[in-house]
Amino acid sequence: MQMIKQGKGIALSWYGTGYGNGFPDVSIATVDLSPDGKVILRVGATEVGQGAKTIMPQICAETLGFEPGEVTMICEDTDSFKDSGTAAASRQTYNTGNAVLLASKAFKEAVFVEAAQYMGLNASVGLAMEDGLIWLEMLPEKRMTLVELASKITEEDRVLTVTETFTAQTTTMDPETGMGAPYWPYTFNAYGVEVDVDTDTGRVHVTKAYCVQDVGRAINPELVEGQIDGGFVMGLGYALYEDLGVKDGVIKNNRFAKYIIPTAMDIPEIQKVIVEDPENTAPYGAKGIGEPVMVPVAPAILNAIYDAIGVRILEVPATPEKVLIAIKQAGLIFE
Amino acid sequence: MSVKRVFRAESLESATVLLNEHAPEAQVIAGGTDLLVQIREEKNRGSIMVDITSVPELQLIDIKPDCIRIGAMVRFTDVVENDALKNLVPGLWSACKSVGSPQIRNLGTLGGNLANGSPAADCAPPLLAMNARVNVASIRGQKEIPLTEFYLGKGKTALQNDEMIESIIIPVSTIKPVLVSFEKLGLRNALAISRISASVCVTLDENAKILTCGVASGSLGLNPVRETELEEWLIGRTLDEACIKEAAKKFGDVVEERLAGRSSMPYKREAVQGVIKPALHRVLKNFKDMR
Amino acid sequence: MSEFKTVGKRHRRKDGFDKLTGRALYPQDMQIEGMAYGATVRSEKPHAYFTCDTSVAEKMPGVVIILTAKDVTAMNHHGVLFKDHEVLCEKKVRRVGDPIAFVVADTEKQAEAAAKAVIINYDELPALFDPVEAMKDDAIQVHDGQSNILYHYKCRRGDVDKAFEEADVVVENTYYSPFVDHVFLQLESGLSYMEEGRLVLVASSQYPHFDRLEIAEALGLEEDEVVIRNPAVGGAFGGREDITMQIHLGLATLLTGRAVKVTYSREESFYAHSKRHPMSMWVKTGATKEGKLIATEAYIVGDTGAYASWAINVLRKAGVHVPGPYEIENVKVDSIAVYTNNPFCGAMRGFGATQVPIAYEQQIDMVARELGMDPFEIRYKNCMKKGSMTPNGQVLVESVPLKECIEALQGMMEGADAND
Amino acid sequence: MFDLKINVNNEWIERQIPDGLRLLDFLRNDLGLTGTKEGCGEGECGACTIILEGRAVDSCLVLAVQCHEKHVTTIEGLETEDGLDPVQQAFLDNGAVQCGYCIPGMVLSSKALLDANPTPSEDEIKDAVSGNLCRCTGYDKILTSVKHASEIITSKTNDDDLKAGE
Repeated sequence: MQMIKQGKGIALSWYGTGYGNGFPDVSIATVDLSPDGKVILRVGATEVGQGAKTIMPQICAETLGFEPGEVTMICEDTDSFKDSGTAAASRQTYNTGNAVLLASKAFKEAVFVEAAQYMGLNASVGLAMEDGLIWLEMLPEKRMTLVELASKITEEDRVLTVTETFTAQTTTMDPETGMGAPYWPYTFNAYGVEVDVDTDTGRVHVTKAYCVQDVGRAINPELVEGQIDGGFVMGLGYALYEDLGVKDGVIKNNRFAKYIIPTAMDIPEIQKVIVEDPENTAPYGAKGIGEPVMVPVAPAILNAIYDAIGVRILEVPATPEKVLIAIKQAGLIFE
Repeated sequence: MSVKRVFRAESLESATVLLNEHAPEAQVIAGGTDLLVQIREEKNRGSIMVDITSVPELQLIDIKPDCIRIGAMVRFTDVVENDALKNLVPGLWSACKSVGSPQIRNLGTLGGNLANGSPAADCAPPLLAMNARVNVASIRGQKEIPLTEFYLGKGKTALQNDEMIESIIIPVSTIKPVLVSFEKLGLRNALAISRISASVCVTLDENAKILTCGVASGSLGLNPVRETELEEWLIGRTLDEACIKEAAKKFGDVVEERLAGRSSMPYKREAVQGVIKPALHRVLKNFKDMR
Repeated sequence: MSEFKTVGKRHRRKDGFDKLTGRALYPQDMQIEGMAYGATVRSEKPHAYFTCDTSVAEKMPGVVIILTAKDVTAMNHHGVLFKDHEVLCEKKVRRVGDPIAFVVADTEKQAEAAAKAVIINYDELPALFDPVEAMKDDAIQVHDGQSNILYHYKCRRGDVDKAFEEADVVVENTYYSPFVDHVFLQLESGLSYMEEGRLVLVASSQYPHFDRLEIAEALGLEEDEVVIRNPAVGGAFGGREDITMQIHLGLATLLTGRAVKVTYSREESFYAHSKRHPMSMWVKTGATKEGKLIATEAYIVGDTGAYASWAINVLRKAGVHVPGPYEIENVKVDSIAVYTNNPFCGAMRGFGATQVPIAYEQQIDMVARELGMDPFEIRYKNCMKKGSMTPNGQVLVESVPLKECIEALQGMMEGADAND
Repeated sequence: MFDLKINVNNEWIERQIPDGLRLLDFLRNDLGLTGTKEGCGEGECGACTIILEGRAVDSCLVLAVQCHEKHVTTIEGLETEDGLDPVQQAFLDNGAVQCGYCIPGMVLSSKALLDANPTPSEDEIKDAVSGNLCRCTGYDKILTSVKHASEIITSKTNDDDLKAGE
């Protein structure tokens, strides 16, 4: 019968998020109170599919005691928000998330100061806010809604808007020794796979995937899992299929019929574990994971291939051609 | 080139008349899965399309005691959903199921798969192995061409400009049970163009001795071919583990010679063995199951 | 009961409904009354001087304008780090796919037809495809007057030579990772138009404010004269960091006053955006017989192709991460970015840190095999923890749950065995 | 030019179109149904998937002329007065959407499957969406969503059966 050898492999990885090396890594966020009492979050975190539009309002809502549906995020137009840096470097959750946290906290303070005034209090200390209601904790009948506050501010032709900036901490490295603190924070993970290697054709099939992902804290576990799945499958493609076939500067595989990425038929069940170890400097402890989720996949698969057939594949992708020729060159015979 | 006109044929006769009338600019459009890619790249042969998707007689699957007739417009999915064909011609059934994706199988037709002359056509190896014939229609009437004489090199077939495939005819042995299998090696599990495919069609006596044998391959040359050297070697032998192993090696040698000098040879020489082995194993298993 | 009201909850995606019902609009889904269409003429040669003759194309039906380098209103350049891309190449192309002209016509078909009629006469130059060749002193220069070696990251910690002498096991290999693409599903597409005297650009981007800066600079506008509207973005993964058609569109609208749209084909998309840097990675790892990693030495060469894009940051990230998440006293790393005439490389998910574990995680496995150690055990023994110092001398002050990750992974994989 | 009569999302439409027009372009440009996306133009990605006469097909590989007098369903045709189609609802509830570009095609492939086979196996689900490339989600939550949609549909059918029996 077909000679299928099975193997397992694991890999760890680490990933320093952010621009790094002392380059100013700045995000700006604005929180406004609309005239009808709604919270508007203006932030330049582009929604590229990663979920920025979902988690930024979550961070803001958490801080203000709202359900996230009550926060409207605007990120579509350079006129309506300030620069929050690029949606890359796994930096939006940490960097822009921090700016959102700072702006939300400052907004809450500003609301309390305004509310104290309208409620005739001596100070804003001791006020609380949840679901759009502001009250004095020691005397709960002293209360007003955010909608009432907004209408009063609007009546006076004023607006309540708060903008805050977060800048991440890294340093440049010494050009000769590399000494320095190039990134912060780092995200870690440990992934494992099981593979079947068809020793007659060199085809590798990943049969199981286990992904243990450090996230600091998951703002939204559904989105974290989605990132893990997507990163795993992109890593699988990188390990087994993907190569642009550049020859003399020409991309030979410049079509989907030739540049092979995984389909639903090529993926295993992906078991996911989220490990939480909150990072103090991060918004609610959350670190970036968009890139880290891809990083350990290919080496785990390559280690599993070795475990299955005793041959090291040192060049990705581990195509059937490379695997089979490596088997033959190693003089291995599987019966 | 761009498409100037599309004529919708309502019958076989109107299709052949349109093809003749507008030859050589006219060409048939059926499932369109290859042709629309060609049109996009401006590599289509003709600027006038004769659309045969609505011709009723080309949609038929007719199973007779001595032959199966499959209309040119029968789509891969029609074969996959046909339980009778799954039992009678499992090699063809597997080949149809292995085509691209559901979307492609829902459009692509058996006639088109053969007519475009691709070396990687999934249906060709099982049909070749089963000694299938294509029935070709034109205003001059109909004629049958054995599939072995149909392919004339890369992208070239025996079809004249004003001819079209009407149906595919698969002879069915009435005496001995025929065992057919199909294996394909693609770069992934779906949306995969075959890098190597092979089909085996044998009749065996009660001791598993090979009485008749058809082996055909895809993507190992300019067009799908019958592997006559391997067939001759197999006939008269008893199909067992040892035979399969040796046959695989033999196939490797054949391919090594055929692809000598090509960069794909060192891999394909080995990998064809991994394709022919399961194809032979499957027929052996079916044989044992039947007994 | 969670301490949080919304953090940690599985809130539905805010953009899910629109995307599921077809309401979400990507740039290719947008139309503006009376808009014209663009088509890009690109280099077919990897390295050449050229002249461009648009005279035939200009007379083709529907052609509104054909833009070449001379039409760029201010600075004919852009780039995320160095301004080494030309908006439209002036006299020299450095890679296959370099933009030479931008044809604008009334319909998409007319624009494509006219683009084919633009005649480019090439005077071919020798081209560099191998970064190791490109590093030689006498190599031709991809960018005139500039070394092909763009960046050299160095890390020097401890004494690797001494450590390798003391090591019981030394493993040494060269690994390779090729050109790889993001292949986001949504092809690049963009629209530009004038609105109340300002230039509006609609294009899928990762960083609208930076796009605005680059567009304004190239066109000679103030930043507040340009508005970037970000529509739905169909995946990015780093491939939408560099400018593609945004300046071409802005220029066309600025000069003609018309709304202009362009959408790339998949084939063009492959040439239009950056690639993952191919890297060759030589790595040497030393360990004691107890399985303690004591030395890592690495030499990485990354091919950035014709343009720098993020090469410096990518090769830096590769160099920093190549020792792996392990406590290692002696580390020597060299990581070098090199120009060639290949497709240009830039950001892609993992940004240099994706290539290097191909090496470091196979190295540690090989060390374990040589020592007869379990792959989990060797990693557990060496991995970073709270308080560890990285090879760069950075203290990992908190949130380093690697041991916890390893334990959980081992538990899952062994649990799966028990169930088999 | 061709006088096309076509049923799109349960509405008969008559338009004069150029003979060589792809169904994809007809839907997007002539009818403004831009939920159908183009990702490759050669049937390799499935972003342009629509349902033609009950079967999922790539609309980049069909001429509009070939759909004369036929029924087409696009993503815009799935919502009813009762809200989202169960497939859409399941995708939303299970977090199966990221960048969203593959999603209309993915939903229609799933719907075509469930219309024909309301209780598919895992392998049948994988096969049904195997012609739809996705670069973001890794497919896992999409497969979960199709299973979930199957449960919604079956329980609804059972409810209807119960009601009918009352």
